[in-house]
Amino acid sequence: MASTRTAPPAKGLKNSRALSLRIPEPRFRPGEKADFSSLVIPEAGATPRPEVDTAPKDMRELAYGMIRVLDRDGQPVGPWNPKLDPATLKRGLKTMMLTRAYDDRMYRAQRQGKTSFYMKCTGEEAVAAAAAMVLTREDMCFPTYRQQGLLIARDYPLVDMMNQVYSNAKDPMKGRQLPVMYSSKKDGFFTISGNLGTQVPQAVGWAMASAYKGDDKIAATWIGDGSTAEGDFHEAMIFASVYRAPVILNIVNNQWAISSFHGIAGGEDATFASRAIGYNLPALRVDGNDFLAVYAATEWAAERARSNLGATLIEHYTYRAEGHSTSDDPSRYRPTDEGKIWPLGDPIERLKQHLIALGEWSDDKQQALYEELVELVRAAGRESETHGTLHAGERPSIKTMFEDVYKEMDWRLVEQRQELGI
Amino acid sequence: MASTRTAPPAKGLKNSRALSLRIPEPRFRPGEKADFSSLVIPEAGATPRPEVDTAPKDMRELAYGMIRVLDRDGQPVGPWNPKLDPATLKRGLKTMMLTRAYDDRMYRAQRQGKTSFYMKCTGEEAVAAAAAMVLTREDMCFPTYRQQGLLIARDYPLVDMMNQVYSNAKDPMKGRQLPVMYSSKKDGFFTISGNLGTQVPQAVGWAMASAYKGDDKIAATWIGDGSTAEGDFHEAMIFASVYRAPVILNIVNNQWAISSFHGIAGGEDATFASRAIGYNLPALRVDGNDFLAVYAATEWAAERARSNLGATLIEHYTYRAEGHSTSDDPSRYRPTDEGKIWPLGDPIERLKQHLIALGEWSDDKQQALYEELVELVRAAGRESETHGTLHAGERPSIKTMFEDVYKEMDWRLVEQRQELGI
Amino acid sequence: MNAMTKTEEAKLDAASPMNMIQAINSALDIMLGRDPNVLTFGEDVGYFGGVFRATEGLQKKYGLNRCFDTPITEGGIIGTAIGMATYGLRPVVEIQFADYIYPGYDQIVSEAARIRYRSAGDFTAPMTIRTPYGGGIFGGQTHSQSPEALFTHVAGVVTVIPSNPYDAKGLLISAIESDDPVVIFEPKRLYNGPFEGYPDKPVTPWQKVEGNLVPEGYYTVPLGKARTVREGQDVTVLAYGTMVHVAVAAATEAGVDAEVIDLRTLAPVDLEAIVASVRKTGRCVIVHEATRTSGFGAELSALVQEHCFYALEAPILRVTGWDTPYPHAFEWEYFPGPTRVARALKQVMVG
Amino acid sequence: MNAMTKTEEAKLDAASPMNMIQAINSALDIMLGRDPNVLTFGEDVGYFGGVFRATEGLQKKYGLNRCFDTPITEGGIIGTAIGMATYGLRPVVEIQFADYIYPGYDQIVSEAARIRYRSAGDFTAPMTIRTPYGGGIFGGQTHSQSPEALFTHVAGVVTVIPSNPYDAKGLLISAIESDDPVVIFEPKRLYNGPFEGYPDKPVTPWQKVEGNLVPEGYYTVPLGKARTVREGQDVTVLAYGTMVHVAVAAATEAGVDAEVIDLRTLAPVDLEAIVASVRKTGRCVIVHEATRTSGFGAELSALVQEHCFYALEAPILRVTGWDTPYPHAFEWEYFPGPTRVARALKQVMVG
Ligand SMILES: Cc1ncc(C[n+]2csc(CCOP(=O)(O)OP(=O)(O)O)c2C)c(N)n1
Ligand SMILES: Cc1ncc(C[n+]2csc(CCOP(=O)(O)OP(=O)(O)O)c2C)c(N)n1
Ligand SMILES: [Mg+2]
Ligand SMILES: [Mg+2]
Repeated sequence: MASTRTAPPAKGLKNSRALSLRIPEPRFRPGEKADFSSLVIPEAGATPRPEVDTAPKDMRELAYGMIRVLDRDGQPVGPWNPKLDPATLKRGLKTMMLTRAYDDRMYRAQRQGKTSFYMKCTGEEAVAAAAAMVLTREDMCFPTYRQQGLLIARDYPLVDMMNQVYSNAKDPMKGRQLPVMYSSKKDGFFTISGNLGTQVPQAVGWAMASAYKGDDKIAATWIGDGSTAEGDFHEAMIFASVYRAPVILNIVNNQWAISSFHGIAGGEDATFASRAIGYNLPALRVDGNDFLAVYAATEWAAERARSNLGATLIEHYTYRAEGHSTSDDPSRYRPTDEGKIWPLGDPIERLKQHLIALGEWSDDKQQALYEELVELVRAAGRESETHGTLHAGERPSIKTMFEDVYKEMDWRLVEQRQELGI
Repeated sequence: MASTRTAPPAKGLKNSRALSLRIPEPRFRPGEKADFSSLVIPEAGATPRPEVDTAPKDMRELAYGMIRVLDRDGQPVGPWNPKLDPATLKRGLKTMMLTRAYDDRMYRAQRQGKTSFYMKCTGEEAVAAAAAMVLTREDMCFPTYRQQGLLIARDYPLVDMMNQVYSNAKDPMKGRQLPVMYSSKKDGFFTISGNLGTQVPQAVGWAMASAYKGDDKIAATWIGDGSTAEGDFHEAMIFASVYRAPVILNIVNNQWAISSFHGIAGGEDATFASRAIGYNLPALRVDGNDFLAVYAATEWAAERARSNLGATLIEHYTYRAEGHSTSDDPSRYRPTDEGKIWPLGDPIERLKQHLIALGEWSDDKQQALYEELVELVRAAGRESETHGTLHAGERPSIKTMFEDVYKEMDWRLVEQRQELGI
Repeated sequence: MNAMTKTEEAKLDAASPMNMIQAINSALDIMLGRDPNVLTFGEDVGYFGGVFRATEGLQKKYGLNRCFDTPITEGGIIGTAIGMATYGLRPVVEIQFADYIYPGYDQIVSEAARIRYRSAGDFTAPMTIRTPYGGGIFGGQTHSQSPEALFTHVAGVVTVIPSNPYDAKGLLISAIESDDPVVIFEPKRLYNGPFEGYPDKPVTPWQKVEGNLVPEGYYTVPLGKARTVREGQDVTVLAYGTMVHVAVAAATEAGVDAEVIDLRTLAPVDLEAIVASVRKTGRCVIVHEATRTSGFGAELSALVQEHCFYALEAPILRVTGWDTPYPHAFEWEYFPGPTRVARALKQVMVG
Repeated sequence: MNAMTKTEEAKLDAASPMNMIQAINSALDIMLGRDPNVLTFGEDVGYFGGVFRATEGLQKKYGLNRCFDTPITEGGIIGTAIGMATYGLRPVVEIQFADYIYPGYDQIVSEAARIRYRSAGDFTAPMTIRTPYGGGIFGGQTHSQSPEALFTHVAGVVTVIPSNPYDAKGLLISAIESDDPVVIFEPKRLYNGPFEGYPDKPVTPWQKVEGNLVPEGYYTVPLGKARTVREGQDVTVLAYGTMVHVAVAAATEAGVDAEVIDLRTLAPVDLEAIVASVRKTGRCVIVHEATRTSGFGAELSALVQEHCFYALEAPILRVTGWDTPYPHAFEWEYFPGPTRVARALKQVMVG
């Protein structure tokens, strides 16, 4: 039995090669020249569009492709073209532009000391804008702090958003939440948590509740690329898969989690979309800066959910064009021009280009709309500021601080409120 | 523009079909006749064996195949045949048989009131026995309560194992642990936790430490099919993938988690092995009742880890032939004959058959070995019982109850020990 | 046993001597029957009826959708329950052992407890988490823990611990009806019968305990209200769960005229009842199984001395589990049994 | 500031007026330099140097392997750190905000805290978890929490809170050298300078605080030992973290001769120091930012009354955060500032 072998003795006789740790690093750091030419991005129109009732195992490759509709010239191509009419496209464009104008003003307001903190979604506006147009108000969105576009798309009053950011007397959250942590049940917008990842199992549970009741509402949730590392994400996928919950699980892969690039979250070797494969969930990978692609992918996933076929994971491939928040300085950890040369461009520019290509729009109209929206935001800002800003003017009544901990205030809170003298 | 569409209004106009929840159920319940004829199990030898340095993306199909070496006649076939010599095979057989004899005695001891609790690994003996022979004592195993075979394979004294089960005066754990929660650092056996899943990130951390130090030790960990739902599992996969930790992540898919079948953990639609795909980790799916297959798969994964290529996930497809623990009664939730007709058979029987087919073994030798091992266990049992059992005879010194909470006892523990009057 | 007050007795027309598991099962049965928004799930909760059998028969009676098994992920169980609760359902989830609640701790602390407050009432999470806790069953470190103090510190969560079948049912119904998230720790040592802490004494099953009658139908025991189990003049004993029975036995053992208060709800605790009793007796002993340091006994001690300082004739004493994990072989050395409580009662009498 | 004792002053030959971040950074730098088994990691800890910059420059100096970024999973960070610690390393992990420690809570409570005990010393988990905590920075609900009491209840974990740069460095070095798992809560409001709780008063940076000199080299501050910050005869104030500075200011504001004790280590707390002081003063006020119910103040109150009952001339008072989440707009109504503490000081003097 010359060809057989003995198990190694319990001690020794190992390969003695020294092991080493691999610590992933982004390709470019400050001072270096970013270069995305080696990034593999499928052509617009290249990724197939299966029927929504296709078995997940028969469409695993979608997790490695990329749904793109708009080609380099702004023309819609391929099977995912949602064929939207110009009015709808213009609504999308306006939502994105208004989101950006709003962000710009609030960012400045923070810099002026009118509030403690702000977070922009610059470059990622399509992700929320398109989804909000596909979903209805009866559906529930479980967003992170970077989907303010959902509220804006639903015409939630800018003034109320600002009141929240300023924690002023008219703040719908009564001064309790950090800025940008909105909540609006009537608009299908779930109360945002400061703790990353927790909303994902909640969205699955909400969707399960709709199915449990025999209702027709679906849920959608968003999570950042970095936050997918939290256990909640996995736990949500299991529940979504096992109980076939009517939910859309969106990953917004904007390449960065504060200063950590996507590779630290395991996104360098595998796509985030491919996380779905082990749960037998279909996964779409989408050009997140292509409004039409996001729209089409969301529509596909929503149809699947509404047909009782269960959950879909969508990875939105995009880029966080600005700092993480007003507390961040991205020039400390990435080249300042990275965003500018990012190959998928800017979602507003691309939709504008498409409308122009359709003959429905022009640079002048764009400029006029921009000015109109800036003025709208400015007016809202002025109105909101009459109700106070964080450190000046009116605040919510202090006694509300003790309310809503429980439905009724118990003796502890009553006693403590007295202790505070109110 | 007749072919274009408008986004639905934010309210209404949905598909009004009522949603419903899917609650998975096992195919057979008590009173029903189990029938596994529709189970798709690849033939022995059918699954290919790539080189260990193959890119994970080029071997995803392994997560859906099944590594099997022993065919129906006990002949080793195919590329995964580890070609072990008879002495090694006999060591494997003996380990599995000793594990089973040990389990039988301790189970009875619990029934006799000599301890509070016991857990068998009947039908799953190959999983631990083969792995222990591939790994060395310097490597670290992070087991669950069902890998007692690891200790037995390493000739850890049965008497000491029993002392732990009895929480007696010689219990190496000083009476602190539930029975079966062994620990032996010198044998590369990590202290077992009662909390499911926690050992998986720990194993990854331990492996990272070895790599950090430039050592050559690797880690291995085991988790049950049911427990893969815990967030820890996912968090461990991310760390293993990102830092390329030299660790083997074993899932013991024994089809059941107490009374819940594998479908409740998401194992009906997708294989547990396929969970690795989203992390760019290779995954092997193995006939867990085929000693040779487990051996070969573990060897492959170990070689990969030792070559600094990182982690491998292995799903061991097996069946929990007995109750979950002495607190369980499986006849309440599954047909009693399910285990008997389980198509992958019994690992001890199959290895025996293989040795007989090789002309190295016989039924008589098997019987003689069985009797020898039962006697070995009986003798160890008698010795252990002289040191006490849970409710009779000697116990560890009571004052040790206050030790090892911290390295040094602080005033609280000193005071409390005095309060107890010792 | 003095489990019921006069008004409660009125409802006992159709009552039977249930054990605590049956009482809990009955509460779930009634609420599943009354309210289509109630559903229950957890590990092994469905077909099997739970490892302690609290949900036995419910899947059969109400269908797969109303009572089902879940993946083994406490975070997932609690997280999805929160989502359901915000939809308008009233999920009741079981965490198999309280020792396993920690993977779901973030969802409880950061989410269930905060959602009403942070959304200014826009969203609420009315949900109930049931979980067996406590020692006395040779469960070792991870089947014996008493983590209640880790919840009483969390504003927004109601923490409840029953000590008998009647309360277990009535409190569970109140919890399910509560619009706030409630965590109920069920003293698993009491599931089958009261336990006074004498390990060698045979246990009387609840069915044979005098006065243990649980109404078959709907009733509630209010959250936030304690119950005086034993009236006394000399010293107040504050206890909950298994320790209520231990305290009563200890009073007898010590021959001290102790007033034993069963807190039933820990947060918000019934301060009024506590203060009234301690002002009367002038002495106080606090008993719990949990680790001493920062246990709920600390809060009780602080409250008592804040509100009864001038009435106190002796230091408040705590009789508790030790500051160690729960050691398998030393169950009875760890468990604060009647002898230790009796010693404290005598000690507090001399001051 | 009276940050150092005489013996400690001897080491100040090469010392500089660091702020608390610099002191922490220096502790890490020194320990990375002295012990190849020390490494540090966490979210944004590597190239960026941490969102509060505590690890700035360390990756550059010690290489990618010794100081690196992790995925956003507190459970994974702590779980892998435990594995490393059992291997023989001494990992120091950063949890970006204490509010985000809960996803790692199970690994701390069930694992790090238990491994030595459950394996009878076969395995140990010497590791340090650093995390910024506390309010005063308009961080809202999830950047302001003080969850220390959720750790002091866990046997097997050492809980530490420094109040100044000298202690922060010395305690961190002790923690890294400790063979037990240590959680250090760093009062983020104190990173740049002491804060007395007057929001409108400009903050003095640590660099300008008299007597704030931190040795450049290696030294330790022992775990388990409190420090008397201000001697006094009339009332003992027990405080830690930011509240130490508030308490000192409050004593001045109230004109009460308070003895302020900075506990530094909460578990095991320095009982001897507490008892000696309260026996002397006969009065005690406890101050913390955390929610009152079941906060660490409860344990302190219980300990004081157990050990100093006959010396107490007035009820022990707690001045704490309210039993609500930390509300963004009401920072100063929530924060237990010097005015509230002063009121308690005056109240405790009249009894
Ligand atoms: C549980 C938890 N851990 C850490 C943080 C701190 N934190 C806030 S945002 C952030 C980065 C998130 O990155 P990503 O998920 O990619 O979302 P993005 O900001 O890019 O949209 C971190 C670490 C937190 N809020 N919650
Ligand atoms: C965190 C946690 N949750 C729940 C339990 C209770 N529990 C113990 S074993 C078990 C089933 C585990 O099933 P599986 O992972 O398939 O392993 P197997 O027992 O089949 O080997 C459960 C739910 C636990 N020990 N820890
Ligand atoms: Mg991101
Ligand atoms: Mg199993």
